[in-house]
Amino acid sequence: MNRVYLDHNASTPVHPEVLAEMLPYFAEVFGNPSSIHAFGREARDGLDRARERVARFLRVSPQEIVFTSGGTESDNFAVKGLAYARGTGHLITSKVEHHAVLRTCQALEAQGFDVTYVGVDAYGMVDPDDVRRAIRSDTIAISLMHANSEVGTLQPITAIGQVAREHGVPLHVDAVQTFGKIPLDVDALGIDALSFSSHKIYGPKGVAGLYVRKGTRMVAIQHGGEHERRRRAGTENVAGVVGLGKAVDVRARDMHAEAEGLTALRSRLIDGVVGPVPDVRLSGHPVERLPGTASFLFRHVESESIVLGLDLKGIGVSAGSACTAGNVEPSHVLVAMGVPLDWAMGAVRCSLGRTTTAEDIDYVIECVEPLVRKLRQVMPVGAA
Amino acid sequence: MNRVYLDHNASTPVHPEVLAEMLPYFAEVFGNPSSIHAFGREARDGLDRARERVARFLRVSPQEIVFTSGGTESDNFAVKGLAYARGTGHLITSKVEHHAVLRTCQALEAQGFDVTYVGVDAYGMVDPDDVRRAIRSDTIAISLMHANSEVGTLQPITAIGQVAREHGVPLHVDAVQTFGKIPLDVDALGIDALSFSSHKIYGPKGVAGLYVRKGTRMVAIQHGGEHERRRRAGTENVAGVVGLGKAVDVRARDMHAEAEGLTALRSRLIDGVVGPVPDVRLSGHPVERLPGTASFLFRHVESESIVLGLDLKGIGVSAGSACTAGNVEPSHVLVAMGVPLDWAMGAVRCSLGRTTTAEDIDYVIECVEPLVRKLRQVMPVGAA
Amino acid sequence: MRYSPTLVDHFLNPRNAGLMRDPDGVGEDEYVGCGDLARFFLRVQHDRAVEVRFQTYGCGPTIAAASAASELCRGRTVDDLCQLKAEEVEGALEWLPEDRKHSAEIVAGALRAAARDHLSRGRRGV
Amino acid sequence: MRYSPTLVDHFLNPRNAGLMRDPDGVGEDEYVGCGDLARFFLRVQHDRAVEVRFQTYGCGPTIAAASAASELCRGRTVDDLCQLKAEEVEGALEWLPEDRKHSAEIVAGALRAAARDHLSRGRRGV
Ligand SMILES: Cc1ncc(COP(=O)(O)O)c(C=O)c1O
Ligand SMILES: Cc1ncc(COP(=O)(O)O)c(C=O)c1O
Repeated sequence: MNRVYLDHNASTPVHPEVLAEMLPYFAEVFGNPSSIHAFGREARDGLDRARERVARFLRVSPQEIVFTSGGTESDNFAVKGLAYARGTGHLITSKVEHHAVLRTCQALEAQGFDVTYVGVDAYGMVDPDDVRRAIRSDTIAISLMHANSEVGTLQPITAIGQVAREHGVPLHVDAVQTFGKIPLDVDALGIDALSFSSHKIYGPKGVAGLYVRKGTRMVAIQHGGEHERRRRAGTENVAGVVGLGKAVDVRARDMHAEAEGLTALRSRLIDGVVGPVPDVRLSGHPVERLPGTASFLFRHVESESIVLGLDLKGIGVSAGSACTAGNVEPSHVLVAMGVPLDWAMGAVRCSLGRTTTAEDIDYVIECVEPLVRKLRQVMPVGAA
Repeated sequence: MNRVYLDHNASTPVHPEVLAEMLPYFAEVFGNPSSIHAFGREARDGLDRARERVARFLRVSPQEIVFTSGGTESDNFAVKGLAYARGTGHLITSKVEHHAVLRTCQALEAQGFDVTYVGVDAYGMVDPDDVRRAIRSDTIAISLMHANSEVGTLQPITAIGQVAREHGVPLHVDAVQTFGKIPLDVDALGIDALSFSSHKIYGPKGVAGLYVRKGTRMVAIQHGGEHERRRRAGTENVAGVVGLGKAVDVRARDMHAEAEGLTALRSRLIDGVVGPVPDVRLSGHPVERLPGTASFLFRHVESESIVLGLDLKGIGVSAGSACTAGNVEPSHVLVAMGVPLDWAMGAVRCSLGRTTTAEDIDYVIECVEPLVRKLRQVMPVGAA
Repeated sequence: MRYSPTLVDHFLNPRNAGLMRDPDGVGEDEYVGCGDLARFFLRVQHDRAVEVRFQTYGCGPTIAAASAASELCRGRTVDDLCQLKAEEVEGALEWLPEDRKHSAEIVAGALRAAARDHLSRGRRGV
Repeated sequence: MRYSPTLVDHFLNPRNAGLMRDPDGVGEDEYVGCGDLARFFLRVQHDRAVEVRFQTYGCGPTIAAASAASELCRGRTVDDLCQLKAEEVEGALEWLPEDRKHSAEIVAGALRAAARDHLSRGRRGV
């Protein structure tokens, strides 16, 4: 059977060059980077080189990079770290954030912080003026994602960064879906903290990072030893960090050329699906979107049945947000975009990657139309 | 040059069998375990099998195992998770805990919780009666380590578990240094939560776990998606977890035989060092200790200079706590044990592992005496 | 494999899907958590279901469960169908994953409702 | 490598280590953070340090820094030694890691203290 993976926003295979660089850090260079002997120093050298690579890619200083265990930890760290450093106050985020930010904000609300969740337009885009209007005298942080993982819409971070700077409010950006995929300039965008991850860019799972602009007041949320310049306790995942460093290097080299190819393949997919299938539309912004992401809304079909139907053809796509196990409620992102339920329940995300081919896309197109037709025969129109 | 690694309490090389099992989970089985398609399900199968292996080893149910990013996270999770589930109250821990527990308790104190830090005897051992006396009507949790990472002393957990049960207080045990090294029965010991780690037992860094007894009230501290039965958000480190699972299986097989060999080698080391070197003594309990750990106190010599001297001979040992970068203050463990400063500053820990040989030990013995003699010539006696 | 081969077959080739004109009993059940819905139509003769049709909105297992149940029920007495258990529907699919047990439940629920609806009509369709 | 070959050599073979009887100047400096300590003894003739000895308690780099400084200072004037900078001591070791800069500082501090001690004695040791 054909196997076609179109779920790169959920996770990606580790790049062979990345794995090759990680390998010695399991059984050969195995010291604890905190140890002062040669075994430890070799491990620390691996960490240091990876930190420099990430810093070079973001054009920041290595001291501004903190490694973490995942995008979720980076988001928790940034939002709680900014909030706890101030003790009390008001935060601004949006209704379409990843749960790692949303649920963290909800946890902060339960602890007495105030949170404003700004809305989005029909494309999933935040209006910078809404952010401006939400700012209060006690606003202590703004946290917004760079690209939405479900619909691919890019947020107008430059304008929002401007607003944040004008008001002297630190800005955290969840760039888990954009880091290594499109260019990113923390200075131009006015970003004070930036979450990024490894397993979305052909690096290993279990490692990620947070950029924290020098001088940003932020406290650690994981307590213990004095690792990561006292900002994140715990023995470092050396092989993982080395992998992330190499993944970033590979992205720096391949990102631009790949983005073009992905954009072309994405258009081929959109045209091939939206044309022949009735009652289907693309969700998210038509232009301001991630190169490889195409999310479709199939009216009156339940999305998980499409995912299963395609799965049986060897195709991996995601229903709603693939990051939330077994969750088949309508995506909070689509609800915030005002998508009616009969469309929202039929949301299917295709996310392309560096090995996706035109043949893959054509195979998916070929499978989608008959599947959706058949599912609609079983489903009572208008039931949802 | 000879290379002898005697710092296994700091970290260990990944076992070849472990690495072999992890390898397919980077580039081949790369799906996100939350994804419902085949790519995701294959990854989930890897997670599930690892969870079963760990559960079988601990003789608990797989639902009681939560995977985390490291021993430090497990400790933070257990202590904060128990505390936050109750909102307010009093915790009991000891003065010789790892910083992952100590600094977490200090953070809780800053948030309004009360903490009692019970002391230890000259061997580093907690008196269960001290724990009993510390219990108050509002005591919400007890957190104690199973074996001390620096001096190797085992705590009388059975008796402490008894005390905890009598008073209905949940008991968290930091077993990062014992899990996979000596037998461990959470039921017999009366343990409600147990931290364990991978990179101390020939598994990869960046992954660990927490056993949480069914019915124990504990809240999540990392917020986001609904992973790990809603107890720990974030895409799982699949390859890491698979490695941890295999490492546990290998430990189950090899642990008992190895412990014997290690104990013999440890005695050889102790005899070889304590005999010929004047003014040196073993720290920690003479009998109730980890099989592979021997910590020495060299009076009037600064420990880091010994570590450096041995490092230049290719030998890796640790000065004080190896988990705290660049920290040359006297270890809080030795201070709590009442070790005078002129001895405490000369603390050097040797921790043996599965590949340590008698030749390694003899080489270390051979290097220690002349080094310490030379260092003492430079150092003004009684300066510390 | 998460799903049994039988389930996959019913999902890919659902039996008895579609509307029924003038049925002798109609019943629905819905799973509130995720909006999954099953609707069954019965044609009854001599107190037995001689024809069963369904519409279902939901994930793959719900479609498969409805299809399997539609085969399971043909020829059974209406009284019998009033007692139909989710376990029997699940059994017809070999197994269901823990988080998809509701598929069998709403299908069984809808069939019981259709059978009861028929009874409440006074057993007309003779 | 964390430490320079020169540092390692001074650590393994410290020059001029040990006490001095009846020195013409003694000085100490201590790094409070970690208890590292250096103590220098000077023998002075015609305002110059003709013999330098040290004792030091501390990590390897501190030992090495003391040894290197003891060589560096022999023959220099006491006035000159009053101005000794940590950078010069560090330079004699090629480099020091960021978290070990204090080694050069306490060594330079102890040497300056010894030189000042000599001056305060009224430049006796002629
Ligand atoms: C925008 C965004 N933020 C955060 C995360 C969380 O990353 P992880 O699940 O790897 O911790 C994701 C993952 O899907 C994401 O897309
Ligand atoms: C007893 C104990 N607890 C916790 C930890 C923390 O583990 P990690 O640094 O891997 O997060 C250690 C590591 O040395 C330990 O020895």
